Amino acid sequence: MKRKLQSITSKLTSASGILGIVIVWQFCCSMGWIPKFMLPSPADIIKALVTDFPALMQHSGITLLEAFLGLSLGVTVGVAAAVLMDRFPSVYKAFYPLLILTQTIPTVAIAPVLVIWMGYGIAPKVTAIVIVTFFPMAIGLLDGFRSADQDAVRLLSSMGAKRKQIFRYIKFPGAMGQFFASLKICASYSIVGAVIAEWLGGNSGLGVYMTRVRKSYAYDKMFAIIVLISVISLLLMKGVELLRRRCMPWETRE
Amino acid sequence: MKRKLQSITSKLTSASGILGIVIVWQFCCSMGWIPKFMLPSPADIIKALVTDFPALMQHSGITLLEAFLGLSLGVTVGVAAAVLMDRFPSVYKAFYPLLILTQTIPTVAIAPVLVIWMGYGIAPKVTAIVIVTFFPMAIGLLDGFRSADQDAVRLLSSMGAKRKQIFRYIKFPGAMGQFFASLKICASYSIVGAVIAEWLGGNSGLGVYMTRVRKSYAYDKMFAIIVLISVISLLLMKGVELLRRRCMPWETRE
Amino acid sequence: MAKLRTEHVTKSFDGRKIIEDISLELHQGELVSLLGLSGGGKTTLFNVIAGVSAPDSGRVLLDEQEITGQTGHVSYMLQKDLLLPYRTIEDNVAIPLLIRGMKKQEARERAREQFGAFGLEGTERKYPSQLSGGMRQRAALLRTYLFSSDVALLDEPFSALDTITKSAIHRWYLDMMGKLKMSTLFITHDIDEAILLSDRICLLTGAPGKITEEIVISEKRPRTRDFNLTEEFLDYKRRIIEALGQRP
Amino acid sequence: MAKLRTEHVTKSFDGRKIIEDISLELHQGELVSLLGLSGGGKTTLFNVIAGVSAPDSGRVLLDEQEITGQTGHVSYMLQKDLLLPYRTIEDNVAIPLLIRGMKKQEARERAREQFGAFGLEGTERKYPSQLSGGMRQRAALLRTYLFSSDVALLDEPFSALDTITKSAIHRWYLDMMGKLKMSTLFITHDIDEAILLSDRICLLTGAPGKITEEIVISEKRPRTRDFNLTEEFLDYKRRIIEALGQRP
Amino acid sequence: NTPDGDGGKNDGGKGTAAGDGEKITVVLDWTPNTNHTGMYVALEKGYYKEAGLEVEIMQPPEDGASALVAAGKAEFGINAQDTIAPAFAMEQPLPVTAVAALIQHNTSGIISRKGEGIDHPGGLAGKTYATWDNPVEQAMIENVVNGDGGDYGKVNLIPNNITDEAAALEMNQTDAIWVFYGWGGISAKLRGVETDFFNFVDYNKTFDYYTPVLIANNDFLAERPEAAKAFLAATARGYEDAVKDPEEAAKILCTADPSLDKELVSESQKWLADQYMADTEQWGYIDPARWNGFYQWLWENQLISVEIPENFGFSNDYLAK
Ligand SMILES: Nc1ncnc2c1ncn2[C@@H]1O[C@H](COP(=O)(O)OP(=O)(O)OP(=O)(O)O)[C@@H](O)[C@H]1O
Ligand SMILES: Nc1ncnc2c1ncn2[C@@H]1O[C@H](COP(=O)(O)OP(=O)(O)OP(=O)(O)O)[C@@H](O)[C@H]1O
Ligand SMILES: O=C([O-])O
Ligand SMILES: [Mg+2]
Ligand SMILES: [Mg+2]
Repeated sequence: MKRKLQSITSKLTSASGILGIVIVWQFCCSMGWIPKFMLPSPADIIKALVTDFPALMQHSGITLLEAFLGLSLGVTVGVAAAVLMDRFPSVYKAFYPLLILTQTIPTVAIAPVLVIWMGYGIAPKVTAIVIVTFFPMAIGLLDGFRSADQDAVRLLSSMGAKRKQIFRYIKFPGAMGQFFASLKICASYSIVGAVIAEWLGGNSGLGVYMTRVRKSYAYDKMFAIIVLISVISLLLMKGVELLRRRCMPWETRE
Repeated sequence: MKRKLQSITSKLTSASGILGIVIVWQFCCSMGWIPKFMLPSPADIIKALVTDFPALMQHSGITLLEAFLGLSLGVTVGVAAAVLMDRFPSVYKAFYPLLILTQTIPTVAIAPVLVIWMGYGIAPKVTAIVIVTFFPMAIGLLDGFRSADQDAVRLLSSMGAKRKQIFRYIKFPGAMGQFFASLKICASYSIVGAVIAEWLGGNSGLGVYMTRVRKSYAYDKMFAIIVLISVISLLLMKGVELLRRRCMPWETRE
Repeated sequence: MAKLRTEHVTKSFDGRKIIEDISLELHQGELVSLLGLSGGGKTTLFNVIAGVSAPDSGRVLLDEQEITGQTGHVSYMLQKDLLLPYRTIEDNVAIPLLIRGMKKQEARERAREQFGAFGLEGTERKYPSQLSGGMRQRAALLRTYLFSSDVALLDEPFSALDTITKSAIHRWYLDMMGKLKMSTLFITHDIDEAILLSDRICLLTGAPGKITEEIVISEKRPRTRDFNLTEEFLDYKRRIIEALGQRP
Repeated sequence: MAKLRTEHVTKSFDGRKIIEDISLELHQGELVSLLGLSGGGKTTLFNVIAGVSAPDSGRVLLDEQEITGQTGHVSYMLQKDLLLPYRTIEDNVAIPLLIRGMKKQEARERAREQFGAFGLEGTERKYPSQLSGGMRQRAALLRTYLFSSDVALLDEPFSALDTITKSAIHRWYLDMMGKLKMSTLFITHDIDEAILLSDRICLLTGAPGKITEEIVISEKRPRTRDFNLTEEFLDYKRRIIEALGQRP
Repeated sequence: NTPDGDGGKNDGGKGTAAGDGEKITVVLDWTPNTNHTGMYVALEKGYYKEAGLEVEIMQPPEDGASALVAAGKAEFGINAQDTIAPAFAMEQPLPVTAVAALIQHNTSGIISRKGEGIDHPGGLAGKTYATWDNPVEQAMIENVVNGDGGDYGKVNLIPNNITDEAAALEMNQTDAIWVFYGWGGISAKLRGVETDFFNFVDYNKTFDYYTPVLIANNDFLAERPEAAKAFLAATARGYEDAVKDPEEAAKILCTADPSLDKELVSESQKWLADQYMADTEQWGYIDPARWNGFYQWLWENQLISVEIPENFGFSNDYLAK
């Protein structure tokens, strides 16, 4: 009973930050302090969410597909890059600058170039997501690998462990915290990335729809899309967190 | 002598990745396989860099200022958020969802709204950079704080250390690796963020200039700007790395 | 009046009782050893006394004031050295001084003065990873000493030291205890060491662990190396080994 | 023919010589102890022999084959337990088997069979942070045992164990050494333990550390508790303490 | 010291005493181009300063100037009658008003590779057209294609994110694309890309709406009508000069934005000289009949959800008489 109460209190605290902001926001709008074209009220946004629901669902599908493909690929490439760079010092030397370089290029700037190269399908969007996600993954993981306990590495190598085994028993599990922290960031970037990539053009997707409603000055619908994107990202990140708990049982033990 | 040779070899390896790509790229362009509007050749880009140098320098100034202000503020806000969230569980509960939320909102989507609220000038740009940089910092640092050795925390608290002191002697230095990893990412995001933010409009800055040259079909100039942005980011990240070495002498000892 | 007292302390992990009903007294100026099998719950008891772990039931009193669950009252040297890898040795051992609010420079100087007594000369600017196991243990002991509360809990503080270094440190420690009127509770597996240093030895045995025997060592200190060879000493030793060997 | 041999091994850190010209032999089935002051360079020598650290000069030979700088030839139990925090105890100790390519299930089972002999029953599924100091040390020993090379280097393997547990493990270890025809080089600070277990005791003293004395213990094994009380035993002990106490 | 697009900041050197004049901010609809020349001429020749104004010209965010002007962050902005229609067709329209037409007639049309039959709208059937995915745009294409005897259903629509129309045509990225002849058409010609072009106005007079137009914030117009008038009068002088001397105007624009292609600006300027004022005497005049006609067409074709009242959204009251 007491526990249940505590859990409710705890959930209320969690919601309080967001709720507080929403209430103040609604109040300001209701008082007419903020004109609709500057910021629609939460009520307007919810209305738009409801009335626009079918269209939103339809456009979400393709965006989610792009995000999923881009994230999977980006994470795979990021992990592969980190592993290779950790394994081969020469790969590290040759590719680290390149890795950093890719990140210093504004994605949105080369995105149009991607379309020119790859056309209007899903390819340039997935590529753009790969570019934004693989970097935090590669850097984060590499950092995790490099902070492995050198004494433990020495112990295992005294047992004749091959590099692969040292990787498997020490570096990889030791970097798992980093992996999931990066995955969380990547998950959120993948959705945002998909939307931005869709601004490059296309026939459907939340980004395309967003451009459309913005051009017709339907700010309430535009914010409804933003809310939807946030919700999707939050769910994804929650999923990553659950996965982390499952994969790192020793963390929750103590 | 031998050492010098080694160091040269090592530098060559570092450059090999990028050099290889540049050479292949130039070759493809020289052979006419890639039309200029798809991708100008490295030679064209270098020419543009040289001829456009004065304009580039002039526009860099304001962009660097924005990036600097945004990065400083973003890092400050990120560190403050992480510290407060680590210190007060209720702040953590109330603000963590909000923190995540801010990241799930496509910055480029709300950027125009920022201009509407804050007008032209530096404010909306700095704000946009703060939004993109504070998240990796806050998440990374929080992660670092939370992975503090609990036994060490117990030891210090057995000495009657206050939370502030546990923070200072264990959590903060323990999270420094994370801090610098995040700072590196943030540094690169700040420059890219500044450029993207400048697409919001204005009358100077690399982003404004980029839009201008892109719309006047000057792709060589556009890529020159991209190269300049990369160079600036690389220098910044190098700076962060040097700072890290200075601040974490125990890392380089062994 | 006891300096430090535990009353009916019980503690479980994962539903299994580790120690049960531990009542113990440490008087002013006394040195009491805790002997017991590995995994018997000695460290668990220390954690409760130091306030870093809460007992399931029972109380801890210092000068008859309840301090159950409170930290900062006693010096505690843990079984692991827990030197912070990113601080030099001098900065590691100066931590208790810094915690008490001393200025950094002053704390460092105060710390440095003691490096000689602990055989740590020359390691001031090294990082923990550059020290040998015994040197790290001594650094941890020095850190505990600098906390300078008048009650100290030491968890196997000399286990990584050779005989020579160990007896030098023993002498120094007893000397200092006398001067500062300190009381010490300490855990060791070295029975000789326990008999040599203690006023009393408490045996913690059984599962869950209880204090099953208390042996008073009446020989006055400082005890010379010759005491080791007396019949009296061997009697104590036999008694302890027997008591520890008995399964309840 | 020596099983293991070091020839003129020298090693420095930061320009300071830690050990110098160490030449040592370990014969088949022999147990040789290394005694010396804390910080004297014992662990440093072990690191060189195990191949995890390269000597400045000198060689290491196993069965007369040079293995200087090569790992994987000898079992090595480090002074720190180095249990991996993210693996359960059974998975931690099974690591050497996994490294040798054994299947996970089989390795776990092989490991589990030994938990009883090490007094670790019930800890199979626990994580290292849930074990006492002595239990962790035993888990590290079990891991070393499972590596089962016929030469073992043990760096203070029993320092965190009480007398009872320690003598049980001693018995078990000597028994196993005999059966498997193993050779052991081990570091301890417990002189009694060294005399009780060793065929020979090497004293590493001075700065830089050198092997200054070698004492052969002729009493045949197993040595009973009574050996402890003989004049012979006390002679050995006095001799060692004296040698260690002498500054060069 | 040269004035340029980054003028606001460097103006100090030109001696615009800060705080002297009334501050006016104009947000463009695109990067600086020949549609905007008159304002740069007025700026360079000091017409604004003479009128007591301190003018700053800004590049817009990607989605244009109207929201900024509505929010009062800029006094003036540039938009077009078609793209701003949804902002007027709302229960609470954006508080902005079109106060001047920069070009008298709609000079936009469809450009295509020469000889592929798209020199008239009907020819689009069966071809690829790069669309902005804008309902008004698509309805206009449908209207002219079907009106010309083609079948709009057979036009293959692909997304448009093209900035270089000539290159896109050359590379076969698309068969046809919408351009303002005065910029995109001239650019193609200068680069030696052979093209066909047709004008919308030639196939439907309703499409002779106003693009681009200067819009202004309503509160600004109500509170500072004199400043608005002064600004438009000075701007008119600038455009009149550009009509008279395209060469000089082109030079001024190129100094303002050195990244511009000088040849393109020069050619475009010459072509536009006849278009800025075309058949009117008064620069900027908006003909209510043409304005209302186009919005009526949008409403009849259900391209807007709320009817835009007659004579709504524009005003000639602030133009110099
Ligand atoms: N990585 C290192 N860098 C610098 N100095 C080191 C390093 N490792 C060991 N030393 C130094 O080498 C000396 C010998 O250390 P070692 O660990 O071999 O001693 P030991 O005989 O094992 O001592 P103990 O009995 O205390 O474990 C010490 O003075 C130590 O400070
Ligand atoms: N955090 C924990 N979670 C679960 N069990 C624990 C935890 N800490 C200790 N234990 C268990 O409590 C028992 C007693 O541990 P403790 O560390 O007190 O023993 P100890 O007497 O200090 O042994 P040693 O002499 O080996 O250091 C052990 O069985 C251990 O597994
Ligand atoms: O008005 C335009 O669609 O460009
Ligand atoms: Mg213990
Ligand atoms: Mg050692």
